[in-house]
Amino acid sequence: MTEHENAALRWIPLLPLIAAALSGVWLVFARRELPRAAVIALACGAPIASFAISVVQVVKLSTQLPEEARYYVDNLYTWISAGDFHAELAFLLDPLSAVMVLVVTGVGSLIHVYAVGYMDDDPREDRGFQRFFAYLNLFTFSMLMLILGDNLLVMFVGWEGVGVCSYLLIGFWYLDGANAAAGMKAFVVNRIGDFGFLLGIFLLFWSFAQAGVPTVEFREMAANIGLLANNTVELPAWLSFLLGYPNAPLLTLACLCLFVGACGKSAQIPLYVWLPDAMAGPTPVSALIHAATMVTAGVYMVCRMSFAYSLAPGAQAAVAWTGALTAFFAATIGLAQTDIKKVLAYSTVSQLGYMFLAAGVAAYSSAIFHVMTHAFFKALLFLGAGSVILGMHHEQDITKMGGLRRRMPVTWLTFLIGVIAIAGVPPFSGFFSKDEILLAANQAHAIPGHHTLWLIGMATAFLTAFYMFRLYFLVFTGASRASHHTQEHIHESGNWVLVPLVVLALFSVIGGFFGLPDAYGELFGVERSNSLHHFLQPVVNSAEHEIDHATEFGLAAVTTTVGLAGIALATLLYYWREDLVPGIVSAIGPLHALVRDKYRIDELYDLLIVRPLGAVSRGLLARGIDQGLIDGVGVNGTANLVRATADGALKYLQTGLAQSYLLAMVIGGALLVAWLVRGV
Amino acid sequence: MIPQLDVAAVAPMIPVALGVLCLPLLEVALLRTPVLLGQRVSAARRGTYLATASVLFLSVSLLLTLNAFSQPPRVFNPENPMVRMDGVALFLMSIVLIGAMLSVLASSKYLEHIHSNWGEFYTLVLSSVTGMMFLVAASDLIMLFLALELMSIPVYALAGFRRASLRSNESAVKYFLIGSFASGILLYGSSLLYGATGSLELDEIATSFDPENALDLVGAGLVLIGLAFKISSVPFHQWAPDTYEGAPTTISAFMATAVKVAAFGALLRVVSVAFAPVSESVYGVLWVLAALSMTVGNVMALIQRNLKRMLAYSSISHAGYLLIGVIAGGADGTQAVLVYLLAYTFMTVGAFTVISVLTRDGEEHDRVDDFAGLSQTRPGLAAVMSICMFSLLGMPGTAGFIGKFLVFSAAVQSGLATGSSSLIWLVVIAVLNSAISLGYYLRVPATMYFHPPRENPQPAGNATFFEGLVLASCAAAVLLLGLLPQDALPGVSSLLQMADVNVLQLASDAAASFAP
Amino acid sequence: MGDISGYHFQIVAALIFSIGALGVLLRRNMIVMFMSIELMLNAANLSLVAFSREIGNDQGQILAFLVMVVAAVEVAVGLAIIISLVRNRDTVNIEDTSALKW
Amino acid sequence: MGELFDTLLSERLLSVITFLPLATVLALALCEGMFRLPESVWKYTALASSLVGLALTLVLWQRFDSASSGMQLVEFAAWIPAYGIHYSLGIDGIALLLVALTSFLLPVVLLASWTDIHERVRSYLFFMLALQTGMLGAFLSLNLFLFYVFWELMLIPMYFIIGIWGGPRRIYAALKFFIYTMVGSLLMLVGIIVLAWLHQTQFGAPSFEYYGTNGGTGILDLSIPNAGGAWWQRQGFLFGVFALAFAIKVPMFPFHTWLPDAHVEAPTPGSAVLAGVLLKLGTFGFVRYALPLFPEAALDWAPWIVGLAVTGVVYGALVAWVQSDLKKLVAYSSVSHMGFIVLGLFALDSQGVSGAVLQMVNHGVSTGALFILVGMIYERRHVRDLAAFGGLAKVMPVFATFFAIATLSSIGLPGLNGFVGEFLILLGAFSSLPWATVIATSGVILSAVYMLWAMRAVFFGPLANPANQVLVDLGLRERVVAVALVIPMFWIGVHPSTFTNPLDRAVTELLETMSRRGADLASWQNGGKRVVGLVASTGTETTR
Amino acid sequence: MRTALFWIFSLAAVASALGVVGNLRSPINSALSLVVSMLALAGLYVLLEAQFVGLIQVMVYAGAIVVLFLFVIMLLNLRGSGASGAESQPIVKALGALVVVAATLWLARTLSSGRAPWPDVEQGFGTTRAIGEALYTDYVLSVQVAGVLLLAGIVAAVVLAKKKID
Repeated sequence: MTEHENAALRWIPLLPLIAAALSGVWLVFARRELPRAAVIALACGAPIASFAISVVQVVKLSTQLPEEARYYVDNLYTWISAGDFHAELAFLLDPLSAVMVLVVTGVGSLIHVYAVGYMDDDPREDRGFQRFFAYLNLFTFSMLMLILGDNLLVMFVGWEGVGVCSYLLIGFWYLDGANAAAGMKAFVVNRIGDFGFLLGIFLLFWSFAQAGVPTVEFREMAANIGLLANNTVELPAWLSFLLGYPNAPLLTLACLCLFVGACGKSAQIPLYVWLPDAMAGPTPVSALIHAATMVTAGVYMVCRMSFAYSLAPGAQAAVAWTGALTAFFAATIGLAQTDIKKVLAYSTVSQLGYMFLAAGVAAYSSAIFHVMTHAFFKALLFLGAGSVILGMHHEQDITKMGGLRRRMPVTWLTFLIGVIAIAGVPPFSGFFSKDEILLAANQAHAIPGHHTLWLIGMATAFLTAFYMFRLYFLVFTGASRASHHTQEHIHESGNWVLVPLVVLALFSVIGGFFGLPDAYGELFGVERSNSLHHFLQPVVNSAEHEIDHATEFGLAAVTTTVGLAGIALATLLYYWREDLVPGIVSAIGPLHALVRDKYRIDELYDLLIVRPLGAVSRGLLARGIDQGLIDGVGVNGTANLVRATADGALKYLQTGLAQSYLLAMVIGGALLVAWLVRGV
Repeated sequence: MIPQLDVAAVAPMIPVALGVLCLPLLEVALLRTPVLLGQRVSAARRGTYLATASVLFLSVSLLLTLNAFSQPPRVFNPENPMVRMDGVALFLMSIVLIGAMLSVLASSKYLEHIHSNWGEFYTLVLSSVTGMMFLVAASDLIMLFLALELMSIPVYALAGFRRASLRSNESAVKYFLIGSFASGILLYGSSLLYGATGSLELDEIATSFDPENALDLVGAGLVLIGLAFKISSVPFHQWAPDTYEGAPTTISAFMATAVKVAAFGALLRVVSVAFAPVSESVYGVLWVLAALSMTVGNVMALIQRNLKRMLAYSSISHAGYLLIGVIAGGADGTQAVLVYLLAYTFMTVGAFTVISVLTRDGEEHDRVDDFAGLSQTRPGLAAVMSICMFSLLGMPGTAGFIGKFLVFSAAVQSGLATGSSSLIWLVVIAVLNSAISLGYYLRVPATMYFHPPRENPQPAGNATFFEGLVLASCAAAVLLLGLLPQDALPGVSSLLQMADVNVLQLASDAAASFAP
Repeated sequence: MGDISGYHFQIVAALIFSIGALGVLLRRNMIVMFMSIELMLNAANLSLVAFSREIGNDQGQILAFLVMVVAAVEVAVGLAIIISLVRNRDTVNIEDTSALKW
Repeated sequence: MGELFDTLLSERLLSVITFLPLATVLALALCEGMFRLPESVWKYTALASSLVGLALTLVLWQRFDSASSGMQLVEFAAWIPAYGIHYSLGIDGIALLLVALTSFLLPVVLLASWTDIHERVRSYLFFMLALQTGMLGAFLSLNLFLFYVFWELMLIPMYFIIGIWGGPRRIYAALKFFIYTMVGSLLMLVGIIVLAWLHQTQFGAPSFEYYGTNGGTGILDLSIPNAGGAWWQRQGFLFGVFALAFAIKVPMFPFHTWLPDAHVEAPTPGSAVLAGVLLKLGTFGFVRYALPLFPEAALDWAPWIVGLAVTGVVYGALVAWVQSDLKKLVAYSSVSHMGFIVLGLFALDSQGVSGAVLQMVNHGVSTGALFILVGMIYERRHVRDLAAFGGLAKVMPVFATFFAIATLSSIGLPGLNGFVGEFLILLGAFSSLPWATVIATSGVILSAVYMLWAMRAVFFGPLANPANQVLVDLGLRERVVAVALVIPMFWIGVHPSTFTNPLDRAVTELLETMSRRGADLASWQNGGKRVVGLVASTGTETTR
Repeated sequence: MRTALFWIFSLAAVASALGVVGNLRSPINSALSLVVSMLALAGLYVLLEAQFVGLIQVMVYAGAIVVLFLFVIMLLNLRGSGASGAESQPIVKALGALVVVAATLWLARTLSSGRAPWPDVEQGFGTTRAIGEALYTDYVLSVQVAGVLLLAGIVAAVVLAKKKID
C-alpha cells in the first residue's frame, strides 16, 4: 500500500452508478415508481456524496502529496487482458482529473437539484421521473469514469457511456420522433469520433508494445513517450502520394486519430452537427451534458494526452485550427438562431472551439480553466433558459418572448450574469479564461498562422458578445411578444430551480479568480495567483510563454474592447433601435437565410453521405448483390440451372419410348466399347 | 467319371430353390383346404401363409449363408467350379435374402390392396432370389448368364404382376424387352470373350486375357454393358424409372435392392476377376459410368413428382456412388461396396414400404404431394420415411453415411496408394452430387412435416404386423448400421458362435477372401 | 473344311446379331422386336458354337444349350407379358406404351 | 447406483453433459409411447434437463483447470477401430466457453418459448434438445469423424425446427439452410478422409483422432505439404475445403445468404439457437481445425479470408441498415459481427484470437437475446415490420429497457460484453492487418446506425398504431428470461477475465501449434506493423 | 461340300433374319422367317460338329418357340405390323441404325483378322453323349438352375397370361 493508493476513489463513480442501478432495477421489476422523495434522495444524494468525497480527496491530494507526485490510484482489478495487452480497471486522481471531478460532481449536483424542479411537472405514464434520474445518475457515473480512468480503456468506457446516456436523455421525450432522431444522430456522430479514438488507441498500444512497453496507462505512456518521439508510420502509396510525403510521424497520426474522437464528443468541425439537435432533450440535460460536462470530454482527453500532443506539432496545429474555426463558425450560426436553446448550443460549440484552440496551442491549463468557467456560466445560462422555458410553458422561440425581466426577476439577474460572463467582461469568470486562451494563441509561435488564430479568436469574442446580448435583450427586455394566454401564465420558477441558478451565478462571477493570471495577481500582491495553472502544470505541461505584463494587459484590453463592442452593437440593434433589424436582415437576405439554416451543413451531409450510402445499401448491396447476384445468380441460379438441365434437356431423353432407351444403350455401348479398344 | 461334387457348398441356395418347388404345392394345398379341412382359407390368409412360408425358406437360407461365413470358401465342383462361395458371395447373398424377406413381408397386404393377391408372387420372388444367389457366386460366364436370367425373368413377370394395371404392364414390357436385349448383348459379349480367351471361366479368362486384342476388349465391353444395364447405370438406365414407377411398389423395392445387389455382385466379380488384366481401361469406363450415373440420376430425380420414380433415379445415382467403390477396388473398395449395398437395401426397402403401406383399393399414393402432412396423420410412417430419406442422402448417424463414407474412404486410399487424382475427382463429383440430391430427398420430410395434411388425407389405419416389422427393422437397421456399424451384428454373431463379428469386419473379411 | 474357317461363322453371327439389334431398334411391333431379340440370342449361340469348334472345348455348346432353355422361358414369359398388356390395351405397338416417362 | 453416478460425474462428465438432453427426450418419447404424457410434463422435464445441464456445466467449469495445457477430462472409447474412428471427447478453454454458452442458452430459450410454441410441442422439445446434444458434441469431440457426425446431425433438428414452426417461407428457408450448410461440409468430409488416410501413409494406420489423446498419434501430427504432391494432399486444398465448410456456417460473405432466410423464417427459439450457437461452430471450426492443421495454407489464404471478413463486416451492416424486417436486420447484423470474429481469428495473435473466441460467446448472448426479444414482440403482434411499430417504449418500457441493453451490447458498448471482444479483435487485428482493421472498425459506426435505427423505429416516435397501444409489457417469465440474458452481458463486460482466463492457455497453444507446424506467425503478425511502419521505425532505421 | 452348305445355310439364315426384321406387313410372316432362320442355324451347328445343339435348335426353337410366337399372334389376332401412325424419331433411329451397322462392319473386320485354322476335334465332340455327360457331371448345377428357371417361367407365364385366376 503506497501513499498513492486510495480506495476511496472508486466510490466517486460508483455511488451514482449504484443509484442508477437501484432505480433501474426497481423500474424493471416493480409495478410502480419509487416514492418521489426516495427518487430525489437517491438521485441527488449520489452526486452530492460523490462531490463530497471528491472534495475530501482533492484536498488530501493537494495537501498530503508533493507537487511533483500528486496522484492517487485506485486499482480494482485487471479488466481486459490478452497476450501482452492489459487494461486495469483503475482510477486516477491527479490535479487534472481533480479539477474535472469537482466541476462534474459540483455542477452536476446542482443540475440534479435543478432537474427535480424542472421535471416535476412532466406528466408521464411510464415512470419518466425516476427513469430520468436513473439516466442522469448513469451519466454522472460514466462521466466520472471518463475523468478518473487510469488508462485509455477505462476512459473509453466513460467516453462511450456518456454517449449512450446522452442518447437516452436527448431522446427522453421519445414520443416525438424528432427527439429520438436527434438522440440517434448524436450517438452515431459520436461513434464516428469513437472510430478515430479506437484507432488512436490501437496505434499507440502497438507502438508502445513495439518499443517494449505495452501499455495504455496514462502515466506509463507519459513516462515512456520519448521512445516514440521519432517513430514514423510508413504510409501506403496512395496516401503518401496525396499528402506528398512518404511517412508520417507516429505521434501526430495517433494524436490526430484521438482528436477525431474529441471532435465527435466535443462537437467540433466537422462533427459538431449533433449538438444543436441534442437540444431536443430536457433542459437540465442540455445544461449538464451538452454544456458543462460531456462535451468538454474531448478537451479533457487532449489535455490528458498532452504528453503526446506536445510531441506532435502537426496534431497540435490541427487541434488549434479546428478549434478556432469551429469557434468562429458556430458563433456566426449563433447570430441568427431564434430558439433559445439553439443559440446556447451554438455558443457551446463555439466556446468548445476556444478550448481546443487553447489545447492546440499547448495552453492546456487555460483550456481546463475555460472548461471550468464555461461549465459555470453555460450551465447557468442553460438552467436560466430552462427556467424561462418553464415560465413560458415550453415555448423556446425567442421571437415570442420579451420583457421577462419583471416577471422572472431571479432568472433575469442570474441569466444576465451568465451573459456578461460569456461575453468576456472583466472581472467575470469568462473574461479570465478567454483572455488566457487568446493570449496563448497570440504567443503560440510553434503553430503556423497563430496570429490568424488570435484574430479569429477576437472576432469570435465579438460575435459571442453580440449574439449573447441579442439573446438577452430579446428574452428579457422590451415588450412581450408572447400570446395572451401564455403571458397570463408566465411565472417565476420554484426554489428547486432558483437555488442552483443562484449558486452557479455566484461561481460565474468569481470563478475566474481560481485562475487569475499571475500578472493580475501581482497587481494585488498575490504570488502565483494562477493557482489552477500551477496546480495542473505538473500533469499537463502547458507551454510557458515569457511576455511582459504590458503586452499582457494590452491584449486583455483589446479583448475587453472587442467584447464591449459586441455588447454595444447588440444593445443598439436589439434594445435601442429594434426597428433597424428587419432592414439589415433583408439587406443581407440570402446570407442571413444561409446562416439561419446553419449553412445547410446537415443537408449537405445528408446529400453527400447518408442518402448515397442508403441508396447503395438498398439498391446495390441488398437488392443487387445479396438478392440478385449471390442469391439469385449464385445460389438459386445454380439450383435452377440444375433443375433446368433436367427439366429442359435431360428430361426429354427419357421419352417413355422403349426404343429410344435402346438407342441410348446402343450409342452409349458403342462409345464404351470404342473407348475400350481405342488403343488397339 | 463322376466329379467330386460338394453339394454342401451350395447349401444356402437349396432352401430357396426348394421353396420355389414347394410354394406352388402349398398354394394348391391352401386352395384345396375346403376339401381337406372343410374350411376355406381366405385369400388374405393365404397370402399371409405363403409370405410366412417364403420368409421361412429365405431365413433358413440366410442362416445357412451366415453359417458358411465361418468356413473357408467352397466351390461346388473343384474341376469346374461354377459357383464359388467366397465371403463376398455370402455377404451379398445375405443382403439379397434380407432384401427379399423384407420385400415379401411388405407384400402380403399390399398385394391385396392392388387386387393381385396371387400365390405365384412368392414363387417368383423365391426363384428370382435363387438366381441372385447363384449370380453373386457365379464363377463362370455360363452360370453368370443362367443365374442372371433366372434372376431377371421372374422379375419381368413380377413387374407386370398387377395385370389389371396398364402402368404395370408397360413397366413389364419395357423392362422385359430392354432387359432381354441387354442379356443378348451380355451373351454375345461372353461369346466373344470365350472366343478370345478360350474359356468361360472367370479365372481363366483373366489368365489368357490379351489387352492388346480387340476381340477381348469388345467382349469385355459387351459384358460390361450387360451388367451396367442391370445395375441401371447411365446410359443404360432409362428403363429403371419407368419400370420402378409402374411396377408394384414392393417389387420396385425388390428390384431396386436385391436385383441391384446381385448385379453389383456379378459386376464386382467380373471386373475384379476376369478383367483384372485390363483393369485400368475398365476402370476408365466405369469412371465415366459412375460420373454419369450420379449426375444424371440426381439431376433427374430433382424434378420428379412421383416418389417411386424419384427413388428410381435415386437408385441410379446410388449405382454411381457404388461404382466408385468398384473402381477403388482392392479389399477396401469391395468392403465399401458390400456395406453400402447392405445399407442401401435397408433404406430403400424402407422407403418403398412406406409407399406400399399407403396403398388402398388399388390406388397408390405415391406422389410426393400425397405425403403432405403425413407426420400428423401417420407419424410412424413419416418417421421411418424420414430416416430412410436422411440415410439415402448420407446423413451421418445413418447407414447411408457409413456406406458413402466407406466408398469415399476406399477411393481416397486407392488414390493415395496409386498417386492418381482421378478417383478424387470422382469423389468430388460424388460430393457435389450428394449436394444436388439434398434437393429431392429433403423434399420428402419437408412435405410430410411442413405441409398441412391434405383435404383427402392418406388412408388411415395401422400397418399390418408384417409391414410394421419391415418398417421397424429397416429403420432400426439404418440407425444401428449408422451409429454402431462396429456392433451391428452382435446378436447374429453370437447366434452363430462367431467371435467378434460385425458388419464391417464381415465385409472386410469377405473382401479379403476375394480372388485377387 | 477348305476355305471356310471360324471367322466366316463369326461374321454370319455378327450379321444376324446386328440384324436382330436393328430389328429391336427399328420395329415398333413388340412381337417382332421380341423375335429380333431371339435372333440376337441365336446369333450369340452361333458365335458360341463356332468358337467352341474353334477352341475345341465344349463350354460354348453347353452355354448354347442353356441359352436355348433360357430363350424358351423368356419367350413364354415375354409373350405372357405382352398378352397381359394386350388384354388391357389392344396394341402391340411399343410406342403406345409410353405413359411412363420423364 | 450411487457409484455409477460418481463415475458418470467424474470420468464421464463430458458425455453426460453432451447426451443428457438427447437422453431426456428419448426417455420422454419412450414414455410417450407407453402412456400418453401431458405436454406440461414434456415442458418441465425438458426445462429441468437443460437446467441440470447448466448446473453440470458449472461443475465442469469448476473442474476445468485453466493452468494446465492440452485437452482436459478426456474420454475415449473405441468406435470403429479399424478406421481409427473413436468416441473421444475432451475440452479446452475454447470449447469450455462455447459449451457454457450452449448450456446457458438452452434453458433460456426453452423458457422464452414456453408459450410461443404451442403446436406439436413434444416434437419441438425433442428437436431442441437433440440439437443441443449435436452442438455440444461438435464442440467436444476430438475425433474428426465424430466431429463430422455431430456437425451434420445438428442440421436435422434445425431443419425441422425451421420447417415446422417457421414463418410463411419456412420450407424454402429450411431447405436452403440444410443444402447450403451440407454442400460445404460434404467437401470437408473428403478432406477429413484424405487426412485419415494420410495418417495411414505416415504412421501406418488410418486415424481420425485429432490429437492422438489416447497415446497414439493424431491428425495433428501429420506433416502435410503445402507444395508438391498431388493437389488434393496439399494444405491449400485441404484448408480450402475445411474453410469453405466453416465459412458457410459462420457465415462469411458471400456465403451468407442462407442466414437471413433461415433467421427470418425460423421460430424465435430456432433463431436464437441458430444465431447463438450454431454459427459459432463455423468459427470454432476455424480455431480448432482449419488453423492449426493447415497453418501455412491458412496464412496463404488469410488475406482473402480477411478480405471477405472485412467485406462482411461492412456489407452486413449496410444491408442490415436498409432492412424493414426486424429479424432480418438482426440476421444481417450477425453477418457483420461474425465478420469481426473471423477477422480476429486471422489476426493470429493472442489478442485477436482471444477476442474472437470471447466474441463468439458475446455474439451468442447478445444476438440470441435480440432474437428472443424480437420473438417476444412477435408473439404479441405477429408482425416484424419496422413500420408497424413505433413508440413501444411507452407501453412496454421494461421490454424497451432490455432491448436497449441487448442493442447496446450488440453494438459494443464498453461495460457490456460486446465491447471486450470487439476491442480485443480489433486491437489484435490492427497489428497484422491495419487497413483491414480500419475498415472493420467502421463497422463500429455502422452497427450503431442500424441497431439504433431499429430501436428508434420500434420504440420511439409516436405511438400511432392502435394495435400497439394495447400491448402489455413483459410478464414475469419473460422478465426472468430477459434478466438471465442480461446478466452475462454485464458480467463479461465488467469482468471478462472470468471468461478469458480459461481461454489464455488454449489460445497460446493454438498459436504455438501453428508455429510448430510451420507457419511463420511472427512475420504475419508483424506484417501489418510493417505496413504502417511500426516495426522498423525506431530512430534511424526508418529512412529508406 | 461343307463350304457350299455353309454358304447356303448362312445366306438363308441372314436372309431370313432380314425377313424377320424387314417384313412390315404381318408378324406372322416374320415368325415364319424366323423358323427358316432357326433351321438354317441348325444346319450351321451341324457343320460346326455340334450335332446336339443343332438338334435341340430344331426342337426347341423351330419346334417350340416359334410355334409359341405363332400361337400368340393368332391368339391376339393381330393384324398388320402393329405400327400405327408415322415413325417417331426417324432421325434418331436412323442414327442408331447407322451406329449398329458401323459397329457390325468394324466387328466383322476385327473378327476376320488373324484367326488360326481349326484344330481337329476329338471323336464325339458335340454329340448328345458328350454334351449330356458334361451337362450331368461338370455342369449339373446349371441344369438344376435351368430347371428352376423353367419352373419359374411356367409359373410366371401362367400367372400373367391366364384369363382369370381363382
